Amino acid sequence: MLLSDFLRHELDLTGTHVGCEHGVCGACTVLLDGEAVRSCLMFAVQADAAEVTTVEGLSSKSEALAASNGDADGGPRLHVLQEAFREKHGLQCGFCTPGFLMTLIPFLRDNPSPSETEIREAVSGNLCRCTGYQNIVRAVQLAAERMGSEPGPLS
Amino acid sequence: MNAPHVGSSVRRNEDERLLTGQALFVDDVHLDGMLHVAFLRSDYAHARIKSIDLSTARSRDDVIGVYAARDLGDYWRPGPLLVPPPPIERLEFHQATQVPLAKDKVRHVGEPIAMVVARSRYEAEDALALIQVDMEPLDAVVDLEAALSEESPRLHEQLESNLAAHVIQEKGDYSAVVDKAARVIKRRFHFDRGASAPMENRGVVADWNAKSGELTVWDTTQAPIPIRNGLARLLDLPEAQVRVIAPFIGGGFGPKIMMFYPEEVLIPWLAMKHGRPMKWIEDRQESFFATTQERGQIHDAEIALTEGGIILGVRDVFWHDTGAYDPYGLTVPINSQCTLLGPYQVPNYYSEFRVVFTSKPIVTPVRGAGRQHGVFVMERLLDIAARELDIDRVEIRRRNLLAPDDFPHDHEIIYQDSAPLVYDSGNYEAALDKAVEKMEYKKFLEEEQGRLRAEGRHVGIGIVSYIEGTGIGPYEGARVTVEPSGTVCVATGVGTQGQGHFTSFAQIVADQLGVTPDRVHVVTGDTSKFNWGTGTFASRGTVVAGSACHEAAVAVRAKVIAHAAKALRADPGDIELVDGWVRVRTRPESCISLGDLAVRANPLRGAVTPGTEPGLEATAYFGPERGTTASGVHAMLVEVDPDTAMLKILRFLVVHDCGKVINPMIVDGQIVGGVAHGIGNSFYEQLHFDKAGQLLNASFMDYLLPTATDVPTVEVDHVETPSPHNPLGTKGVGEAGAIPVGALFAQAIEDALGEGAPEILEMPLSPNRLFELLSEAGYYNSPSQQE
Amino acid sequence: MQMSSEFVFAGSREKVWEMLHDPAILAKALPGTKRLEMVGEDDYAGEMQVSVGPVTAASFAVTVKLTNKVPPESFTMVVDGRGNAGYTAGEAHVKLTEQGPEATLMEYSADLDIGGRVAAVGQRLIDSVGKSLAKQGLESINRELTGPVAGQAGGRAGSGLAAFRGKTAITVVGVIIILAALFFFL
Amino acid sequence: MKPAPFAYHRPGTVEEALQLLADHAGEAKPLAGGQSLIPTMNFRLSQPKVLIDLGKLDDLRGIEAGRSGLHIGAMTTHTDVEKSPVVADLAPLLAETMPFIAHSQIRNRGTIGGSLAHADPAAELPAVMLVLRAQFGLLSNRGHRRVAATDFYTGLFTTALEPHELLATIEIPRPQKRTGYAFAEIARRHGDYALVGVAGAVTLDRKGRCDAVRLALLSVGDGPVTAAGASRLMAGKEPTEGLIREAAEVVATRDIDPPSDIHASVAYRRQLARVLVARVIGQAVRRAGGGAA
Repeated sequence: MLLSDFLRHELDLTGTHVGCEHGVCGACTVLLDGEAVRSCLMFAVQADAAEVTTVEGLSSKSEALAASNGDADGGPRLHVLQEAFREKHGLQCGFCTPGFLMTLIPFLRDNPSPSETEIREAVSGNLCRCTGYQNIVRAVQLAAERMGSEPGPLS
Repeated sequence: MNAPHVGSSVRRNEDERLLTGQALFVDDVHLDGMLHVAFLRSDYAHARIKSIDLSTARSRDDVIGVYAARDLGDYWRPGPLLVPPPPIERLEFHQATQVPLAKDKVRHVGEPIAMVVARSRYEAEDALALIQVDMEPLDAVVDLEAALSEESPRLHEQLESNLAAHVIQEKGDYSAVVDKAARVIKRRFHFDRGASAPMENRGVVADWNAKSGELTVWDTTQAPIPIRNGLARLLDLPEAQVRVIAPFIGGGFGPKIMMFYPEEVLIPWLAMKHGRPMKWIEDRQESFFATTQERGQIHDAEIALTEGGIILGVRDVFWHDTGAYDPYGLTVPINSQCTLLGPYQVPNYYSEFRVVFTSKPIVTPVRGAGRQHGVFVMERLLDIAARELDIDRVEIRRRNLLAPDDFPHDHEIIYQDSAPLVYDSGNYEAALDKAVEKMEYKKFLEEEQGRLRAEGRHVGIGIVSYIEGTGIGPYEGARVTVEPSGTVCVATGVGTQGQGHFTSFAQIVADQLGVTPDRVHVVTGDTSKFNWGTGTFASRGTVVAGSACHEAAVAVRAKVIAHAAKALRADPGDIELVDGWVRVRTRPESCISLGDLAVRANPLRGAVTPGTEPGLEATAYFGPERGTTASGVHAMLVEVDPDTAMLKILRFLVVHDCGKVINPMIVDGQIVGGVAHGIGNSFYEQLHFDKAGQLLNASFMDYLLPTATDVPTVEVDHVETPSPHNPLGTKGVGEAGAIPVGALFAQAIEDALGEGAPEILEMPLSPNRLFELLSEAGYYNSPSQQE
Repeated sequence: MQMSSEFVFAGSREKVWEMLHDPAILAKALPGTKRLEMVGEDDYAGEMQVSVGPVTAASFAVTVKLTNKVPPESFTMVVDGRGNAGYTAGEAHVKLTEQGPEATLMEYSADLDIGGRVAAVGQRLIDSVGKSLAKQGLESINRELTGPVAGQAGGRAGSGLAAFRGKTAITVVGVIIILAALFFFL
Repeated sequence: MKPAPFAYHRPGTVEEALQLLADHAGEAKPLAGGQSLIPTMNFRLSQPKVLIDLGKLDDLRGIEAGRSGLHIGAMTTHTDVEKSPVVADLAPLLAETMPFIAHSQIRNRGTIGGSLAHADPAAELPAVMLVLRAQFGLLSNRGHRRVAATDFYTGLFTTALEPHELLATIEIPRPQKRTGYAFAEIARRHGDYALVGVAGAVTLDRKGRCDAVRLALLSVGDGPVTAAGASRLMAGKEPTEGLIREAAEVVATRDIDPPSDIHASVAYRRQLARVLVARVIGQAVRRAGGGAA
């Protein structure tokens, strides 16, 4: 069984999406021991003993590090990057979004102040049909800016 | 009074769920005992089915059921004609709609032949390999013109030929003006197919509860209510016993409309037959065959002009590829026919088209829905005319634009919605001026371009105009309810696929009820929540459903004021709604919360006054008299490297008019996303079919969606001419970005290459094709290449 | 897919004609044939199991008809191969011309439809595969022709199946190897 | 698009892996990073009966600088190669090429040995290995042998590897003096398979003439294609702009016999080769310290 199917259908972690199952679209990107990989190009058994992080683990895990934007009514606090996506309208249908987020987490860890070109290349393995990418780029810029003034996320 | 939310970039209500992986998409639905379905699809584009042997597949232990067409009994019948042709004189239309499973013949690659039900998708796919189908291959029908010849193989035996439709629309008398013209320009234009390619493929989950007699279907559809109604009819169930839910949808772009796709019809049938929940999720490879496509047309067009570049008339004869079936009627070619006229004064117009059956996947609207073709033909004709008449490209457009006082402007032909093609409003020159100024068009041509060329760089500018008929009827509805908690609930029948309806509808309602948009909970796409509607298509969601939300909110506001006036003992004219409170303007301390007022409006004792209704709730419907006319100008700077035939977009600008903007952030997002789609359709995306009707690039490896490194930053600006056809003054925007991009590429590339550039008469291009065009134009033989 | 090429065999035209009609030799040169039977005059049916590169276990049912036979000059093969991964169908024309006592020019051209999954996802490699396998197949035949086995070439009368099989193998193997080649990097 | 059933083994040692490979010869596929194999399996175009997962073979992972040059374990990921300072130092051409390989998510899983053994004609690494004159260490349960990269590639997706053998190590000699390297490719989109790619190395003599020119191209043949004609043409000559253009012409018209597909015709591939070869030689000459180009 593919890792993507295992996460979605055995663990019910349906935040990881499946868009092509041949390694092009990037929607299924998850972190394997902290690095971005395509979960449709791995068998679940290969992840044995590894740590897998999905989008569901992003907001809760980084809660302490998230920007101070938690809802007053106690809703889940978003990761700085998630919040930046929301502010900059970096998502429309939202299907590709978890893959972008999971690609960008290690990218921003390794490149805390990326240029626009670096950002675009970093997400060139993730397809989005809705946004035309520019608000995603702006969201990453905003997140990088905010993270620069705070402790790093998921590091 | 709060600052109005309509017109401001409110953050989206739906984002938090989407960003945290908590949004429900169809494939996220898990039900106890659920079974999985896989389809066996044809490898052939055109073949007769001689026999189907299901016995080996059926004998597997892990297979629950295997079905071919003959196993469906009476349930097997061709799908509905979704959009009947408009009332155009002399119109000829031959209906042939898709069937659930091919019975005697297959007519395109990927047409479903049989289906397997198993405990997992893996096992279902294992069993597909065991189904034996004996097929007799037939010659494929691929070329549009050849398809109409006597010798062509016929796709539908019951019809006389592969002609699906023949339509002529005329305005004035083109043949009378053509002789008087100073210049007549004739060209042949080609437009080829692309895929809608939403990131989420289609999917259907169905659950039959035999005890309650209720069928629930989760479907990636843009139009849940028509699907509910159709399924109820097909399955002989009361509409009230069928619930169709279009949850979060990962992009639609047209093909997720109420298609009654085979899988959409078969999965509910299987769920009822087996009494178990059933799931089918389209995989990416299936999507290239099983989901509808668009864009194949050939145009023979001509334009007649005066020496001064004034358009006397246009004649266009074209062929439209509808694929193997024509369930969506004539929407796409009529859009091409009508959109061709653009923002221009065209006194005489002759337009004739033939719709052709081919052995390729079905054609239905994809973002732009035929408008691209019309814009491409008209803009290219004007570019060529400008060159031949030695008039500046912008100037020739300016001379022909409709003026602000020309509205309403009747084009005297019939549009896809069966209404006359009448433009409601617009200010085309203002948009053109804005684009010219922002791009520094003159300065670029007079100074920059030459300087760059001296450095060996080929940079060109393009600037094109377009209009788009949007926001058509028939109607949408909405129900607005204030709950005792003070939360405002809005329910509509449209589906939503990322357009931000959860937010823009909330903004519209929030302004009427004096709450913030995050206090407005919007439900779309669930037939148990709202019973009437058509769907999200033709850039109509915000225009039509948004207007219905507005009307319902206005009605609730009136109820709020009436109840509050009584409760607060004030004159209704003195009541204001602010921050979730209802208060008396002159004495704000006298107030009641919206929630408390909702409780009072639903008394448990006493009596509701006869003639009134309980609760703070209202339902309203909105049916526009006719569609709204959005418009715009796109401009770009592009650099061509003739050595490699690769392009780089240096700048991209859109000036758009969608009337009143509800949420600028969302509107700009729609435009930029559309531009990306348009860039794909111009230089990256093309479905390549061979002469046997085989699709040669049915994967994301070879079908190239533009990525973040291919799409530039797009600057967006607006001109706002409100539509008179709806209370919000808004016009549609969902498709605008994609429509004129092909025409823009053609013009800008020609400009970049300069003297001796090949004439670009086709879309999409690619580096390979551009290299061929450059080779044919002798570019690589020129002395500059030899040194 | 259109393929055309020429190849010079080290042998006389009669000998090459015989070679091209000898199933025993061609089976050696072109592995993967599980079964091949004559089902009528110039009419054959069989099954091939091909395993090339990373592509494993692709099974094809094949039929072929020989037409327009002009010994020892030319013939046409009408090919039809079908399997789970796709199909191939079309015609191949073979023409032999004497170039000397021990040299024969074979010209062939094939126009084959390739359909199904292999056509849908394998385009990047179809051309390379066609070229590469045609060359390999013909070189194997040539080795047989010039090697010790050649002398034993008996050739069943009227049997064109070997030639067909060679051809089909070239085609079908070609179709299959592309499967190997899906994108990206291990 | 779900893979067909298969048996799965994950050996803990190289010996175990070689034994499994020998036991299942013919029906087993070694699974390295899986970034080519798994999509093929998802399409059901590849249905191996047995997969031998090399993922736990830590002995096959790692980068070391030896006296003779660089040793890279076959299971080292692309990302590790890309980020290695040792590689940047001892094989600058390899370091420069790595970012062209697909996308980061693929490079995080894909391995250098997997890519080299897969022998895709559009892959960058085989061409780079030819230019770097790499040696491959092959292991089987019968022993080991070394094969030069030039002898390793035998045809379309075909290598000198026997079914029971594993590619274990890649050895790259230290850079030569007065040598410049360069890599260039043109792809439809960032990270796609290149339409044409060129890896090159130019060694100049003390007088600035070409001592040796090595060029290998990808996506123009059955595997990596060496441009022998251009090398011969340039040997011993001063690398002038004119000579480079002439060499590019020789490559485009004589050294390669490129295929055509929906993305690039034969003529277009020749044109791209012409442009890229000139760019690569020019840059390599400049890096080697040559002035003329």
